[in-house]
Amino acid sequence: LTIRRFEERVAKEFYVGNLFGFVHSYIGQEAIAAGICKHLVREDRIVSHHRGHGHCIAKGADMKKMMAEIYGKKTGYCKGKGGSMHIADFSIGMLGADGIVGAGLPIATGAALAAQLEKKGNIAAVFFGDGACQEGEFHEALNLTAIWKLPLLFVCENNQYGVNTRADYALAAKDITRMPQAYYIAGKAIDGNDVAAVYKAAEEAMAMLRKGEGPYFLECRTYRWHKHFLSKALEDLRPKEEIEAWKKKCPLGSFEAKLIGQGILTRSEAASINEKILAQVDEAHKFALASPYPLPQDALENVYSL
Amino acid sequence: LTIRRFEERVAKEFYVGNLFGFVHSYIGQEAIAAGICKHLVREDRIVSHHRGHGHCIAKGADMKKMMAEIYGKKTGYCKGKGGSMHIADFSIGMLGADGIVGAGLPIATGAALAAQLEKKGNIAAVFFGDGACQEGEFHEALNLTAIWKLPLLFVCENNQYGVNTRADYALAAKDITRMPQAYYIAGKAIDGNDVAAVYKAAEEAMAMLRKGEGPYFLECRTYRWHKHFLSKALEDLRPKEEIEAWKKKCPLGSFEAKLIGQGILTRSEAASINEKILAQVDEAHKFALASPYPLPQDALENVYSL
Amino acid sequence: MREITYEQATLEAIQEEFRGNPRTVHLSTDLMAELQQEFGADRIRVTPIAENNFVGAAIGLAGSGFRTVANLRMATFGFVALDQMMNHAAKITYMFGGQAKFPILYRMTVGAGISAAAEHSISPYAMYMNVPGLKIILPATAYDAKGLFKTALRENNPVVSFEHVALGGMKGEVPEHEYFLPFGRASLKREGDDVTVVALAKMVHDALEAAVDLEKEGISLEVIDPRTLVPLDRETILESVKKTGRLIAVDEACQTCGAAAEIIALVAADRGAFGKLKAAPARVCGLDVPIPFSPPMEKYVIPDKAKIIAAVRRIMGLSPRL
Amino acid sequence: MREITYEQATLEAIQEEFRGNPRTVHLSTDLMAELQQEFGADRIRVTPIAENNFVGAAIGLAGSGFRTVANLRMATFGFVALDQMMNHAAKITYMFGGQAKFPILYRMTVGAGISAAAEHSISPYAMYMNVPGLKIILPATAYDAKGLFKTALRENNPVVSFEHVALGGMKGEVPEHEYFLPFGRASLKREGDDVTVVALAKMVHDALEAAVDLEKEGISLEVIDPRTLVPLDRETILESVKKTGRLIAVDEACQTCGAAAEIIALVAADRGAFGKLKAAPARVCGLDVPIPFSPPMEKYVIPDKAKIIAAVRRIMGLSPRL
Ligand SMILES: Cc1ncc(C[n+]2csc(CCOP(=O)(O)OP(=O)(O)O)c2C)c(N)n1
Ligand SMILES: Cc1ncc(C[n+]2csc(CCOP(=O)(O)OP(=O)(O)O)c2C)c(N)n1
Ligand SMILES: [Mg+2]
Ligand SMILES: [Mg+2]
Repeated sequence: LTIRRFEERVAKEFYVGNLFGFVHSYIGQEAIAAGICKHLVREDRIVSHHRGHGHCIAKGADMKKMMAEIYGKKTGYCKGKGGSMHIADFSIGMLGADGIVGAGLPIATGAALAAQLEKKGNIAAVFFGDGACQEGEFHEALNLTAIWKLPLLFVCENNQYGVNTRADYALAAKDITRMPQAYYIAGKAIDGNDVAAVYKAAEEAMAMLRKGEGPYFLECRTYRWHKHFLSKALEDLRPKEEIEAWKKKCPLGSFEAKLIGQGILTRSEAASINEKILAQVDEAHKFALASPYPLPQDALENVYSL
Repeated sequence: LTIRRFEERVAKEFYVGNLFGFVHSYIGQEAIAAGICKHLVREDRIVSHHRGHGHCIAKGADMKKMMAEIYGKKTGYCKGKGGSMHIADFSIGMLGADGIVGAGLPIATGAALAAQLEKKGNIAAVFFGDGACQEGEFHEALNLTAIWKLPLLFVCENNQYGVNTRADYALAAKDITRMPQAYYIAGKAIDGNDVAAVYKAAEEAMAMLRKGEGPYFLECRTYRWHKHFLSKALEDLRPKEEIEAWKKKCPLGSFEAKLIGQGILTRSEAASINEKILAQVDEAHKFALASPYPLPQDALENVYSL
Repeated sequence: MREITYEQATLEAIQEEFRGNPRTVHLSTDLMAELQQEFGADRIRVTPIAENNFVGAAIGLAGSGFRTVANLRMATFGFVALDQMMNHAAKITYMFGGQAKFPILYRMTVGAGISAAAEHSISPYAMYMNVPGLKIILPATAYDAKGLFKTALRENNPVVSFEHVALGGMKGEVPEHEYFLPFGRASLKREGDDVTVVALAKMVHDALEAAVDLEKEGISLEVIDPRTLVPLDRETILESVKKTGRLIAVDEACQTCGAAAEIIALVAADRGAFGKLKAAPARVCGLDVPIPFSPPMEKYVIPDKAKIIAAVRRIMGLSPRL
Repeated sequence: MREITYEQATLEAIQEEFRGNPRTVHLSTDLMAELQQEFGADRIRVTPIAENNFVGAAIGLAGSGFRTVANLRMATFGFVALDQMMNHAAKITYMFGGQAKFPILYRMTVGAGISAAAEHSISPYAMYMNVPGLKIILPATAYDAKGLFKTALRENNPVVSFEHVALGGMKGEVPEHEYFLPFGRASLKREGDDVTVVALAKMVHDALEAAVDLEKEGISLEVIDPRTLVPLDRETILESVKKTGRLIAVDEACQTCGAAAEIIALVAADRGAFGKLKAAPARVCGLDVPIPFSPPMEKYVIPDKAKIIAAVRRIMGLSPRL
């Protein structure tokens, strides 16, 4: 890949990284959204879950509208009706983040069926956590995509916990890929903190998916840096050492180091990219703050479409 | 096993076989209920599905009360409130037949948890079809019993169709046992029309289950002789030849032949057993017919327990 | 005019709309032979037995620009799919600020009377009415079924159609020419002066029979079928009650928090209508018990012509029986 | 008397009852630390995120002679489990002719006001009221929570407890000694003569505040909290309305087919109470829209003290605002 490409990606990394410092936390998992969405075109549709900011940005959403939505402003993606957990941008094929664990999966099967019927070689991708693999909805989605050979990329972001419950306690399969394998769904488990690895794995997946050979499953092993959601009250029962250890495996830092090491990126370039992004985030933030709140009676609109 | 044992079992075969000739149809699958329940004691609990008559009888239910229930009589197991699809006898650990595909599975996990907590070496068994394996409830039950090592025997009666939908179309795994395997659940697929095979497989399962080593999964390949439910309107889209071919593999006939061949049973003994059972069924039928209907206002009782 | 069954009427509507629009999909656990023959196995799909999945798939299809008919068969199976139905289908238009349209028609049968016992006889439409975001239709005749389906299949919102098991085979006049019935417009099935009877689904027919009998006694019923529960035609009901001064809401579903409760409440809470009430409004509903299997008990718990007549006589100040 | 929070009150009740009965189990997706320390990991289990499974497991446990508390957390997650809740928990006693008892306590939080948006702010208890077979409690104070939980934990039927998110941290007087509150007995939170206000959950507190303000205007409210929705204390409500002649039902949940509709309908349909009504009964409920995320809109769609006061003034024939 050309330097340019890499830089784009680095940029995306930082987008994701920076933004989430001060809102809901996708921090620690950025490499996944970035590495996957890099392969998607506007016509490819994605479905996200409750930790969805990263997916929005990686799919090309407007940070201004995102920030405005998170601030509950009228200029937000959902006019302030959805908030952080329910950001969507149908114009770029981002079919929405969602607050019900596992619920994005059946919806994504529909998006994949649409892609199959459209016969244009487009695909759908669904992002979900290890916790979602505990819900029956997960299995119904695996089964349906398998029997209908739907072009759906399953992206399991295994950050090893559902709130404070360990995935290796709550999932008998331990190795999550055992489950899609039972349905003859191709896939693999990879290091979700290594953006290059994610990018490469997604590339292989795309080849299959776009040929219409059926679904593909990627388990991306990663870790969330913050608490389940940003909150003083909520307790984090995860071992401190574990958290620290993972912070050392920062997907951004390691990748930047690698690029600099390979001489693809210089420290100053990295710094300036960082500057640029900080500026954009700042701009989005300003936009959100400057935007008006919806009127109370706006609540009556959009219950139904015309 | 002693001749006596075999004869008991033969008797049970016939019970099941004969009874269902003139009510809901478990015909073709009798070897499964009989071969499994033979290993169960009263304290072991079972959960059944919509095709549940065979399981009731095999677990030792009173044919009189069953028939009365099927006739909607006050003397029935459920006082006429449940009918054919909802027969239960909690006094013998038959926790009920049920009309929602897959719904017996979560309930059975509770029965298995109870057995584990009671620490008396008892177990639970759940009977369900290939169609139930298509519902998410199935997977949640596999996962839970596996992580908690619950003593639950999964008995999948794969009669290859859900109404008119082929299991090999609707289940990507094709070989159903691939799914429990993903959860590290022990099990195997067997000929569900060979009562000796079912009996032997269940025997192995019991050893594991009663030791508390976790759940066990049996896929019993079989076939239903009648339509999905007895009805003139309902169409049966299964190929005639297929139906005929399976009728030749009658679980009763083949087993009886085998016993006679081995000289364990004589034709006249078989005939007299058959007579005995016909008489019992007849008696149950008479009992049902002679029993009164519930009073209309009986409908108001039993919404709640005291 | 030609007569066809209620079931055929719904099928016709689907066929006509699917012909006009190739971006349409049908999902159900059983094979819809006629549809598959005409539109192919790509668009007319047999799903695994996984209702929650295909109710959700319809949402994903809608978000991708497809219109879907998802047939769940019995409303009891709908409970398996209520996450997708209530947390998503009902809210997704609103949560996302109206960015996208979700043209979906969900179908379920409701109703008792066929000894199907508690699970398979439930009529839960009031539960769906309590969750904003779904439109709900409840056709009582072949004519209404076709016209409401045609409209539903042009709707850009999730519509849930509840169809009473006893009506599927019932024949009725259905014109050859294309027609659409608007949502939120009740159907005045019979004009009358003494009592307004708002009846739902199969009960519309029982109410009409009761009206014929009562006419002989000189009591005239006005029978109104809302046809769509969401949106609900408040005006027609209120105007009728202002005229008759008496209201009886008849619904086979369980009484507590049912559609009949809503109808009574909206009339009682309307100052104009309240002022015109000559007697306490009444409900004739299914008793608050699960549906029992045995016929004598089942008959006892669901409303019928006789119970409607008794309620009318009571509200007219006469003894319930002649 | 000592004051403890609503949440502590519910925990105490569970601890007391679990001490008395070893055949008790607690299931939830998150760790209940205090309970697990006292009763061990065998009885206090952390489940996978599979609500339908553990709601069903509670049924199997009950059928096997165990009593279970299953905490689903938010009512929105309850939709994932409605197959087991509605098709089974609610019907299993009846379908099997009362052969077995099913002692289960299901817990869920309800209510808006915390910018949790449409999915996580829903109050769906009316949907549960529409399905016979479940008992439903809705405690509004720490005292009621403890007493109703104690009773629920001796009940031999599935009980669903809906707990408003705003109440969990609210402190209230709770006696040290053991006590039980009967189901089906409303709590008269405040006596008054002019208007009967039947309020639910958090709205009980808003209604009481409204009563204080209105007293200054010389309007006296009688505030009734049914506390249990199934069984519902009809008598207390009817007697109060016969006394005041005016009824306002206040509920944060969506209006259509809600608990408020049932309360209005049962009063309007009662000949005695109907005859005593001086004005059309009124509802003060959540608007029929999904709960929006942004505070100005969220505040607009849910009832509060001001909206209750306006409704009271209206029913008294005064202009809504002073
Ligand atoms: C059906 C359902 N049950 C419970 C919850 C509460 N909940 C929200 S997020 C979450 C954990 C999800 O874990 P995972 O899927 O691994 O995603 P992660 O938060 O780790 O990214 C839970 C239990 C929910 N939102 N939906
Ligand atoms: C949740 C649900 N969906 C659909 C149905 C309708 N239905 C009843 S039995 C059945 C087929 C079940 O097939 P299987 O589990 O293989 O059992 P079998 O009838 O073959 O013994 C279906 C679809 C149902 N009862 N419940
Ligand atoms: Mg996780
Ligand atoms: Mg089958």
